[in-house]
Amino acid sequence: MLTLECPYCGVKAEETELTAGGEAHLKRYGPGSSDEDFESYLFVRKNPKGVHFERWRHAYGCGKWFLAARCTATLEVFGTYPAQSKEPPAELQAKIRAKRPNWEGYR
Amino acid sequence: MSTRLSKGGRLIDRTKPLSFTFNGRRMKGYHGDTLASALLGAGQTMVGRSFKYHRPRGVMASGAEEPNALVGLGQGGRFEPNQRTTTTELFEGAETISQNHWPSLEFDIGAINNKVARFLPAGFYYKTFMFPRFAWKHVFEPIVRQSAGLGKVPQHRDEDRYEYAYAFADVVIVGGGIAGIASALAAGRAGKRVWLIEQSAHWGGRAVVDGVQIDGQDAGDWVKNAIETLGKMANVTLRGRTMAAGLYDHGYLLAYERIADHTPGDGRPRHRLWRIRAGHVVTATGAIERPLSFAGNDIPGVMLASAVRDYVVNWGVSPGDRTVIVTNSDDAYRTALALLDAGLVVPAVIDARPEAKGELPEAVRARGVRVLAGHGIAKVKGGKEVTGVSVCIQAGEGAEIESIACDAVAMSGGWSPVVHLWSHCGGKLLWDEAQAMFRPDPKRPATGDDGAAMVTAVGAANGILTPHEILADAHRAAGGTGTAPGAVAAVEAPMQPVWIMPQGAGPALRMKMWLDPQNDVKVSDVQLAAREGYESVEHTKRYTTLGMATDQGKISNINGLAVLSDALSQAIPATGTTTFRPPYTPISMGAIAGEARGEIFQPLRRTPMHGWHETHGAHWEPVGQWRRAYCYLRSGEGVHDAVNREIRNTRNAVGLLDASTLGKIIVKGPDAGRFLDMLYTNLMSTLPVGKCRYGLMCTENGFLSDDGVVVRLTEDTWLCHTTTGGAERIHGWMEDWLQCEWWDWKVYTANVTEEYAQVAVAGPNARKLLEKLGGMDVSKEAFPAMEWREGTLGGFRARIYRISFSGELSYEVAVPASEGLAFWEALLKAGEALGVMPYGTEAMHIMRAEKGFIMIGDETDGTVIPQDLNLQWAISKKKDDYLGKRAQERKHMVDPDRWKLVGLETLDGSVIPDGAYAAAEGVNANGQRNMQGRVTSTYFSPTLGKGIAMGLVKRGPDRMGEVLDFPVDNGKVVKARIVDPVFFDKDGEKQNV
Amino acid sequence: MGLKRYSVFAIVREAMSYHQGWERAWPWPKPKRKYDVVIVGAGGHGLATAYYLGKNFGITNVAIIEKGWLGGGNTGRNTTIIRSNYLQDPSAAIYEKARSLYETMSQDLNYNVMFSPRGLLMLGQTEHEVRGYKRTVYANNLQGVETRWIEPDEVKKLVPIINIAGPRYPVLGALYQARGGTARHDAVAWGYARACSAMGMDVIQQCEVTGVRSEGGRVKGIDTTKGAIDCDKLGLVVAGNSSVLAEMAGFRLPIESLALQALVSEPIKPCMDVVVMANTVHGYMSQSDKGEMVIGGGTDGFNNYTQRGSFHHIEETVRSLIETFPMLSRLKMLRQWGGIVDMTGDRSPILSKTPVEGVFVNCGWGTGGFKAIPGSGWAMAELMARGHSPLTEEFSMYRFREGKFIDESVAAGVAH
Amino acid sequence: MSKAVSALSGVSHKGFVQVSEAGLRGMITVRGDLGSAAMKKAVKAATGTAVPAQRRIEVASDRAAAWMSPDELLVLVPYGEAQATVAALEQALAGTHHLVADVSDARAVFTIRGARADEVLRKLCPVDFDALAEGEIRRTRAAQVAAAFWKSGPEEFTLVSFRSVAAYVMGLLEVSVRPGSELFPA
Repeated sequence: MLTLECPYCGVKAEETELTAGGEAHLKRYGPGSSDEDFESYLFVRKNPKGVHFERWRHAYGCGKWFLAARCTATLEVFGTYPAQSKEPPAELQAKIRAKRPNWEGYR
Repeated sequence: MSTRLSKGGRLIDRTKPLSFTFNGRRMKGYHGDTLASALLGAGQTMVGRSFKYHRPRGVMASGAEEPNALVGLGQGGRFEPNQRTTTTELFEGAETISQNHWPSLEFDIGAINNKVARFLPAGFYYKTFMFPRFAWKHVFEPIVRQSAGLGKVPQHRDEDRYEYAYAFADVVIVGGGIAGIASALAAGRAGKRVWLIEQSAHWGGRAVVDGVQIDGQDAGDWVKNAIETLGKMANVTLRGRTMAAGLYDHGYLLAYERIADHTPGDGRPRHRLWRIRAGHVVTATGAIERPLSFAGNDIPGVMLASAVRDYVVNWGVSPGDRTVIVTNSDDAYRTALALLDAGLVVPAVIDARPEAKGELPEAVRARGVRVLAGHGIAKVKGGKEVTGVSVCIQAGEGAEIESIACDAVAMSGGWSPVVHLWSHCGGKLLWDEAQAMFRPDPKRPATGDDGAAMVTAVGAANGILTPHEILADAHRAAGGTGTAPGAVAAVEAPMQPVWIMPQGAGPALRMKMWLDPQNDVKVSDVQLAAREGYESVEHTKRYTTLGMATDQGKISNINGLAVLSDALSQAIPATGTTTFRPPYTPISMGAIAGEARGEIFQPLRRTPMHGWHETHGAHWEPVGQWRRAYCYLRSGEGVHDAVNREIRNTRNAVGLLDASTLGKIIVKGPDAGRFLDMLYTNLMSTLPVGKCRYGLMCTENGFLSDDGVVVRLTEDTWLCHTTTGGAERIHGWMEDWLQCEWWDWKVYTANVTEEYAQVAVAGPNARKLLEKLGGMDVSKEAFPAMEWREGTLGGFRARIYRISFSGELSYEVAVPASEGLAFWEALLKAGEALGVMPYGTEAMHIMRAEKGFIMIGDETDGTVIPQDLNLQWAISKKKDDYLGKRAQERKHMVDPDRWKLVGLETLDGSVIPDGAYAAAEGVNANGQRNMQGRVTSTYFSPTLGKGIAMGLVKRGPDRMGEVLDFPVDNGKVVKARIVDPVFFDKDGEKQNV
Repeated sequence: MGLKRYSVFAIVREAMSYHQGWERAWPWPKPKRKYDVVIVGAGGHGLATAYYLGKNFGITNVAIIEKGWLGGGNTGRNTTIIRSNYLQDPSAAIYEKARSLYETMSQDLNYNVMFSPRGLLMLGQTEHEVRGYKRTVYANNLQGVETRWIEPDEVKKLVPIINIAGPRYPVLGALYQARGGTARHDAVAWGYARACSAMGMDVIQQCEVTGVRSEGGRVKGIDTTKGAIDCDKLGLVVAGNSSVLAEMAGFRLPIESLALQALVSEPIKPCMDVVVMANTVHGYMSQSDKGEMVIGGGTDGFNNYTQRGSFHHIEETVRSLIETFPMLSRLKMLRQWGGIVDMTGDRSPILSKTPVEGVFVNCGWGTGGFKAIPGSGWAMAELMARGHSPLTEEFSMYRFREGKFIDESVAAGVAH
Repeated sequence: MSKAVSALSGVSHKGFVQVSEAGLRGMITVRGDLGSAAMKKAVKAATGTAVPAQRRIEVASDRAAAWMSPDELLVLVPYGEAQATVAALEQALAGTHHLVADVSDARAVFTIRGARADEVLRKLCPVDFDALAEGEIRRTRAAQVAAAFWKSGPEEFTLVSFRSVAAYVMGLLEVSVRPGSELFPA
């Protein structure tokens, strides 16, 4: 029963107030893209056993989507940040590296 | 035989006798009794039968670990099977029945299994019952099933109610013994928000029974004062009768409060499920005593030593007049003293250790009791009750050197910390060689959302068994300052692990040593599992069913592990434990469901006119959480007639449809048009203000997901209608794209679905009806099709869309939801002379089918793209992108062999069954008959007086006129011709008048 | 290694010597340096793959590598439902193959897996569901799968404890597969392991794969905690860890790992002889031979490898089942647990070649793996031995690229 | 004559606290730049209050402005004044990127009154009430539906839900206030 802090309204919301949205930082491929790229965008997933970047919506709260860095093996939450982010904040990445020295990075 | 003592019993009130029944027999107990103490007090030693061999079973423990003493409790809507008598408080009039026997507890046919037990070792069923093939299902399994199961099946709807509650705390302390209390005092004084919960109705745990002295007072008094002190702290919450069932991730503790189990029918909720979000959890859950494995240790009258003294001290009950004590530690000598103090006889204490010279043994000797050190029990004599024990040398093979007559045996094999909560979320254990126990490994606790330790175990739950150290540990762990409470108790000599008694017992004896008395798992079974290669502890558990009974192995697991490890000649930690899973003890399904039953089982969404429909014969159809009228039944009318009547009336006069459930989403902003062009397959940015346009939405995977009419309200504002099921989904989806992909686009959305009541007014008389209401001009000239107007109608604020889903002249009128009912009634009143009549969703479905309009959820099922439905006209060629476009370019999506929409007409005019498939010649590589299409919608059209259908057919549109075979039930084949899907008024003359 | 046959006579014989004479069901071999085929994952699917490699293709120089204990993954955590009433051709084909193999499994393996074709019902509780199930019946009839639609009164006859009337979700009928049912999950793994060992295969437990070695796009072998092992062909059959192993082999899968939960009640006397699935309310239930009501629920929405799920799913399942089976309210939950399932983009499995030559993958069974075990093993063995199998044709991992999905959610809400 | 009726026409139940449907209330969704001067002006004019900060509700007699999300407010006014307020807000925000929508008829409002009012909501909402600040509005769920509430008096909470589930919400409240089910009986 996870709790995640919504970066928009500051509520540490419990899982039942949220909906999960799968892997974050996917690049959208549209018309003109290769079959491989389109497949990778829509279906292929990292699904790591470890640090995972993912989308959540504060559905029963402010309704905003946000992103979270979470360990899928321990469920530790390293941090949450706005959905309008091209990549995880530098300080968050640093924090994760400190806790998971051989983390291969978010890509 | 067990009986009630003339005095004593710190928990019972002898001035408040209670009467109850067991198998119909009246019995007497006292307020403060548990069912178990009351039964023992009434001389009922045998209370049930075991699972596999149906052997006699008696009370073995005094708490949550009890494996045997389960009964059926209550009557009718309050009957519950498998109630653990040791944790169920007695109440006046309680009706109990024993379980798992036929015809009676004393004489049980199933006990035949016991006679042939040697032929039914662990896993025997994996090795036989295989021939002939049908036999397992039809012969053997029914037999196994009949003898299996425990309690009776409840027959009635539950009369009780349940509820949830949420709580938040800095620290939740689980267990109301002296450890938990000491931790609560420390945390409470530190100003933390504290919850202290205790599963029983009493505080204090073991210490109050064992005569411990704390800070110079009797433990009982210390506990009383401490609880008073805690009760006065505003930051501390105390909860008795509340069991911590499970610990889940991020500090989510599930606590099960038994509010009214002891006061059934008093109107309060029976159980309450607390969901406590804990900053930290302190488990002060104590320890559970282990039995010893000697032959006949399952006979009624053989009990845990700690339980024996609980019954004497707490409830004034003696398990027997002559109780032999068998042990491998000093602790059990306390039981001897308790029995002696109660004036009962202890013929001997049999101590497996070579010598017993501790303070407690000496005290017992001093009272003239024989202490047989280095001895063990070869076997217990008796059947349905203990008649004696035969004593042997522990180091030997079990030759009897002496026989002692007795009617009870108190056994103590050491203690196992209760580590369930510690382990639920991944906390690890370590093996304590000296005390022969698994205890929490402080270096490997369960971690929370911050990655830090989430649980701390204290006291006996942490493997500390002496009161003084327990208090110190509990105080420290809870951040206590100053000195911890101090305790004085007898000094104990070390225990000595004893896993089999006697040490050299042969197979014959080992087949009579019970590890799991409920499931009838014996030492020999575990050894057999090891011999056959089921070496993993999980394999052994599953192969023998060790620890899978309703007590989940609370008393049997460690003994079983030890036997297994010995059989594999490896150290116990190398064998490891099985996984601890919630709940700690079973919790009611009712509590898990909470308040959600009956009317509030799930939300039921109602339109403003819902009540009217209900009182006017609505035959409901659930659509998502909404209820929509499928049709309106008139007296003596069948569903089919009603639907046909509604259609005819709409086609010939005028009908009303409650369309309020349709989704309505406002999309506004400088980039709104651009956004909608990405969302819909066609162009919405070019839609002129004042006009409506039908649009399709696809998933990014290309499949049709929703459709509806889009309305341009102002230069920068659109209103998007969605399907009933689509409103929340599509709105959420719009926000997803706006927030996560195109966040630089200036667009706002608002879901205003419920702001409006919407009514479709359809039929030749529709215009007349609106004109009768009066207000805005709805004439053909002033208000052409596919446009919208705003104004008042019969005094109602209304926005009208001239759109048709029925093929009739049709206006969809939106008014404020609060006025919806009034508007609906106004329409009916004004329309009386015009033959107005409401119609339901089925009439709507059929009318749209007659027109060849597709329906999301009928023609689509998540695998259909717009191109399959010949909707190319609704897909813009001008756009280089829209959601789903790229997906629709994939190989399989442009395959000319895709199944495409056509009309279907049976040759005999009958209605083709819904969902039927069209067969093709031959079979595929897997021998399945080839298919070439399927029916997506099919109805009897009252308008055309015959069956009409739509379907998806391989290359369908190119095959007009072809006849297909639809094999349906029992070999029957329906023949249908491929036709144009528009069956009625092709040129749309009716709707454009 | 020869095997003493299991039979009632063997039991009587052994009883005379207090069962001291039983031999091991399988040995604990040390891994050899090289095998023709290595299967990673000694769950039902992996063991069945190995078994049919030997039985159907004579390939017995095989090792089955298991990180933990055999059958310890989802094989030992599921609700043991067996059915083949699927809508789409490829699914119906492989699940029906599996179901028919279950019919004779106890005899084939000389190990009683207690296959019990007690009948399986999928309740229709909304118009939409009814339509989906009737459609399934028509498809099944053409696919050679025996199912039929039954009306509420027959449902009530088959399931006396059910609440037909609703009010919220009245039972409108059910999709009935008379030869669907259950089997003893552990026994399936144990029976296959015993049979594989008897064919001379090595079932190697407590051996974790740490790497996959390949050269020039062709597999060479694997590295494990018990040393390096070479092989010509490698089968990855590791539900719940598929992405991790694929990453080692150097490719990614269209898979996410989610927690699926289940629970059992305390045992009661027999009261339900069939398997009931109520997809509207996301619950399914059967009664074990021990008398426990075995209940399965939904999956969490977030990636998870912990084998622990969120409790609110248990609540949703239980409250819904109580609405359909009111008597449940007075029972108690004895135990709950979770397993990690592979979810693919279309919720259907993957049995496929991979970008690495010689590496094959069998995964993505989602919530429906147990019922498929023998069919999956049969097909996977054929794919690995021959390079192709009609049963695996449509389940290629490349179907997502072409948009050729196998979507079962079409008819049933969930794919348990 | 107004033909407008609230979802439950004011039904009420008395248990260990009183729960009632509060009747019609003017409610307006306002989306836009909450930091802008135009927004400040618009809200001031509509409610007489400042633009509420994160998770705050600013109340001025029978009007209020509540923070819904970083770009959304809920403006509360008497039901009869909703349309006029919508028009005024539209005018005040003209020229800025915004959205104003009347949602008065899409909602149901409940009052929970009594010394133990919080105990009712503690049964339904996964919210830490001890940490709930004065003047804080909390969007969450009540059992199975979306809801928002704030402390509207010393012993009173106001709860807002969607109109279509009003009967469900009242059902929850009625069960939750039944005597004997107090969470913290004295």
